[in-house]
Amino acid sequence: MTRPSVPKPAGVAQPQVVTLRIDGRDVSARSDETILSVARQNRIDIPTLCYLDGLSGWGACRLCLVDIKGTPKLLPACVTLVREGMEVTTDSPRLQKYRRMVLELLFSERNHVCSVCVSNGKCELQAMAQRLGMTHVSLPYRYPRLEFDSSNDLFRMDHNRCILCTRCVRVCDEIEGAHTWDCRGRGIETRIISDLNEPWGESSTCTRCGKCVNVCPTGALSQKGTAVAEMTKRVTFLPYLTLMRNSDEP
Amino acid sequence: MSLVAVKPSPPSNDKRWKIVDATMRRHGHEPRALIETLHTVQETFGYLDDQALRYVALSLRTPLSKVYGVATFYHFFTLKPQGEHACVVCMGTACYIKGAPQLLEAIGQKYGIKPGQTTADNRLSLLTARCVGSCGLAPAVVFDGEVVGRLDKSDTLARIEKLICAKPAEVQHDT
Amino acid sequence: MTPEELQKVAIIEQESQEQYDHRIHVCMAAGCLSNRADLVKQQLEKQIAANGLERRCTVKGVGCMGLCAAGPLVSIQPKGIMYQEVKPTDAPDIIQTLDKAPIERLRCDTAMPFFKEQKKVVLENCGLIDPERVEEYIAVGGYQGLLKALTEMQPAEVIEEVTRSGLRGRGGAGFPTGLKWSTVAKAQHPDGRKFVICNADEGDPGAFMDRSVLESDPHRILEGMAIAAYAVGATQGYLYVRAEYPLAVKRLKQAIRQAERLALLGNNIFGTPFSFNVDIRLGAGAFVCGEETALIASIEGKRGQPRPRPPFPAESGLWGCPTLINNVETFANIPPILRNGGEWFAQIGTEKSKGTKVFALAGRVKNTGLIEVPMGIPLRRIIFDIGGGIPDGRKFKAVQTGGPSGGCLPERFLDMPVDYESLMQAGSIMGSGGMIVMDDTSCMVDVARYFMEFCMSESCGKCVPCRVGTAQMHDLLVKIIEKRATDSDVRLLNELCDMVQSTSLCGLGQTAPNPVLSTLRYFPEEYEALVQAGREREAAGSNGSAMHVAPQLKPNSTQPQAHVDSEVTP
Amino acid sequence: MNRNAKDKPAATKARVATIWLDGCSGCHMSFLDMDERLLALAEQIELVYSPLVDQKEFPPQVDVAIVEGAVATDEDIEKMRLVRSRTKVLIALGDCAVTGNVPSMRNSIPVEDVFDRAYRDNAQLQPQRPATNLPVLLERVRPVHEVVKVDVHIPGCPPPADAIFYIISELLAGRTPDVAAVTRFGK
Repeated sequence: MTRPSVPKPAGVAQPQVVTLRIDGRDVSARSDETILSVARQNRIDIPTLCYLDGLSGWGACRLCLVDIKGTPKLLPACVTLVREGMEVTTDSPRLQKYRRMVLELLFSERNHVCSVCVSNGKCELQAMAQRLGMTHVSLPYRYPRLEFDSSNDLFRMDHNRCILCTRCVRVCDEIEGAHTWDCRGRGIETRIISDLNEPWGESSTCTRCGKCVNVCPTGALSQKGTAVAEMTKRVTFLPYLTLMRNSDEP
Repeated sequence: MSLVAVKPSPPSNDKRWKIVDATMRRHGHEPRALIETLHTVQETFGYLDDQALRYVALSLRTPLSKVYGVATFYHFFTLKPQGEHACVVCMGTACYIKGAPQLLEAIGQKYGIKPGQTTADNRLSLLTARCVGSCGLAPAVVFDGEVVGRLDKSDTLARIEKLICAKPAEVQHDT
Repeated sequence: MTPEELQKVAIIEQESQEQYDHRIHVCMAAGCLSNRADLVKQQLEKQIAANGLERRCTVKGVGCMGLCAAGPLVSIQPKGIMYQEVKPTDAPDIIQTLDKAPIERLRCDTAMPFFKEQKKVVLENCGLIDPERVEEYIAVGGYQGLLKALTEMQPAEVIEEVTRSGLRGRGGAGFPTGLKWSTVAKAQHPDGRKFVICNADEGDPGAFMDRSVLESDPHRILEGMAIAAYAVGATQGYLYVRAEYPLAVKRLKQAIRQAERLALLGNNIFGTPFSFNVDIRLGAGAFVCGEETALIASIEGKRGQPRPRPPFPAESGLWGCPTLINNVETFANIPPILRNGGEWFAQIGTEKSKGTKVFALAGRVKNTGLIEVPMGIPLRRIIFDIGGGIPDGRKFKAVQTGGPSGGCLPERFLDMPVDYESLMQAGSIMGSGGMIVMDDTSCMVDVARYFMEFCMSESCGKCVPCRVGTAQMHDLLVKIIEKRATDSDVRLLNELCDMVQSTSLCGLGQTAPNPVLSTLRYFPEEYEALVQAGREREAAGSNGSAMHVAPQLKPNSTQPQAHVDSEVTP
Repeated sequence: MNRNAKDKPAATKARVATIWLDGCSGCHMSFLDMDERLLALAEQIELVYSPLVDQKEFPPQVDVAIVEGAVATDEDIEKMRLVRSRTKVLIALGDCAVTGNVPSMRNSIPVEDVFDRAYRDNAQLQPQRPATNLPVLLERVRPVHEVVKVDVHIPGCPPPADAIFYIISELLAGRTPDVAAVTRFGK
């Protein structure tokens, strides 16, 4: 089991077995599981970007929003716990429209030029666009002028391709324990930073473990020496690491 | 290997670090004291520089990037020293519809600075506030901490002139 | 402190007040202070001393009297005379006429609708007591509500009383306060800790209700918080207040010290087992911290980014413990509800919106200032009777309520009653109480742009719809205002509004489209006119859209050539 | 191919045009990569305007216009307006036309600086800016749909020949192709 991704409500006793309905199918689950995890166990794939198995839930990309009967708001499947009798709809024309718009917003936010990207063909954002049938961006592109940090001798950070999913921040904090990464600023000006907004290569906390590079869904973080379409990421280490750590816990 | 945290020493001999230390001590040097501590640093030194952020991070056992993230998330904090005088134009709704943008433009034109900037001679910083809560007196401007309401362009510019021309030596004659 | 001692403090204070023939109140709230009310007070004190009237007259600084537009305000009690726009030089006249007829040129008519139409519950002490002295608060019945709760009622009974009052959260959404309290009361945490937080991070541009209450009657908030803490079982409270309100912070700090000195905060209050402490936490300029989970993150020393709910703070809030968060005005309503009973409160207002509401009336209206009116009063009475209508002979166009989360209502809603449901139905919200009046000189598309710019710069940046969506909507509004937009841009704007509203993580994003939606709905002709102007311009200059072309690069103009030459030649 | 504008098109054949804006011509190459399938297509279409044929004026009454490249100059804007006004179905072919792609990488840099970089900083001999009889660079390179309405977007850099063939065939057969199933950005 992965580490708990949501703060547990106070005073909750042992998890119980609940039954719920996802996309018309009756499924059973433990009451401390998220809708996303239960859906995936039942081969219902809800799209995600900021979520990564093995890291805490963040609930920010909004791709995994689902419709829950009786709840006026759409809720993120990655951090919403299942409840007895829940009726979840994971796919509908409305959800599809919103998901495509999330992608359009991400593509318009920064300068994603797939054809010259190290992750071309292996990028989760690119794959998601294809999966959700997004063939163009109807919103105006914003074309911000962004930096490129190649001060680290092993890796590089290209802010043009960052979607602020914060997987790097979370893996560095939760798994590696270095907390080299964080976000500075806010809103559309938010940027990923290392230490006190210093060049990555000069970071006094980075252990150069490369976990952040491997969990990055796009070409924002990559290994040096890779050219277009050459960057392959490996994230399989994460669930194992998490499993090992959790087994140490009482 | 010893894991006992060594208490970091202040970046300089400046006595004012004692004030910062006192705030951190009051909160038991817990990471949760970060925002309160940054408030104290800014109140004491006027702004937050790298040296101060590093010291606070070490003292509160908080990652550097987290400290920087918090310091830049909240707009009340500034990482740059301000000019000798500050002019804060309120951009609250009431002030906005009663002409605050025009005041801002007039100041910007005369002194060649945009909101958030300081003049080259370091005399004046121009800032905006989301609302200073003096909506009844819109448009309002805060000159070095003093709220003045119902301003027009010429009043505003005259007040700034008075503010920045009051050289330390002349202040006594001024009052 | 015992109940008897509280009574004694009240009596001593009342007697010391009554020994004066004249009590002169000078408004020392931020509005009047910025008009140099402090100098007025100084001169009045000097004049009293000069005339040897120290035993008959006293001068005190009080909180907001409401009519900020006419400040500095001075009132003479117990006669009830009010003077407006008082200058320090008026002090001699005021002192000399104390026993005579009032000075007509300074007189402010207290019979005018501005004062008569109001109903004061939250602001009952504002302008009457010196906010810097706890004794004055006690003399007007302060801490009696807490006393009653602690000594005569069980926590459940307190919640019942609040539920009976029908009070709804004054922070904006109008969630029933009693229900919120009982949820927190029921929630359990392994280590037993619970917290009460007062949200005083008033961030709406154009709203200053909370600020006035904090500056004018700080003990009322402490009392409200203590009652809430008793009801839900909390022992620690936090006052999260804007650092941009230094006066409010100073008075709150002072009030906490005074209350601690009199054992009205601390251990075993009134000799009961109930203990409660309050700490201040300074907000640092992030509107999003008005959102409960972001506020909690901020108190925990983190970036003020909200997290998805559920779990709600009532179950898992500060440090994971059950946490009650109410806004300043909500807490300010609690002491009178306890003193007078929930039924008394429920008599005021409408069926679903009980009590009164404080508004910060501002913009293009004659009487700007702080007002408190019973729920259900029509907008017209607020704007034209209390507010005195539109100045300079201009025409009313719209009224904006609810700040960046609210909307702009046109003239046809003027007779609508002001309550949660009616405002919501009309496409706005009650919000925390900003009420900005606009006349025919305001461009509504620009107003929408103004609020969108605000939301864009206040977005925390965590979720995609709010972070990028507000920026995109802002850019589209700019495009419309600059007459560059087409019909498809307006369509995109509409789609974005729907998407950002439905998919954003927290209330900031979910409500950010409201000012756009309400202006699109009520002032479509203003959008249409700008788009039409763009169409005409496009048609006129069909040889290329000039605004996208860097004009200095036109090859047939000689300028760039010269420019290049001059730079290339060494 | 070089027919008079007044001639009526053959009743059975669709009149197809291809346009080359700011792009590398790779999409046209991919189009040609359909190889022998071009012959099959030729039975259904008539190429009335293209960089591949000798026709200077964009003809009227075009059924399908396929655009490669991004809109980068004032001339591109005018051309696209003309194309749109004479075309039934407009297809944006490839990432440059769909997203701006590589040409748009200059968008976060002021045009002045772009010129300086190209004609001054990197010039060995006689650094100077070309200034006569050239289209004016737009401040920002834009995807085609930001200038005129586009009916079908085919992403890819370039889109594979198979995808182009499939999509055109479907359109000619009067069906709506599932573009996303056969293409993606950057492919």
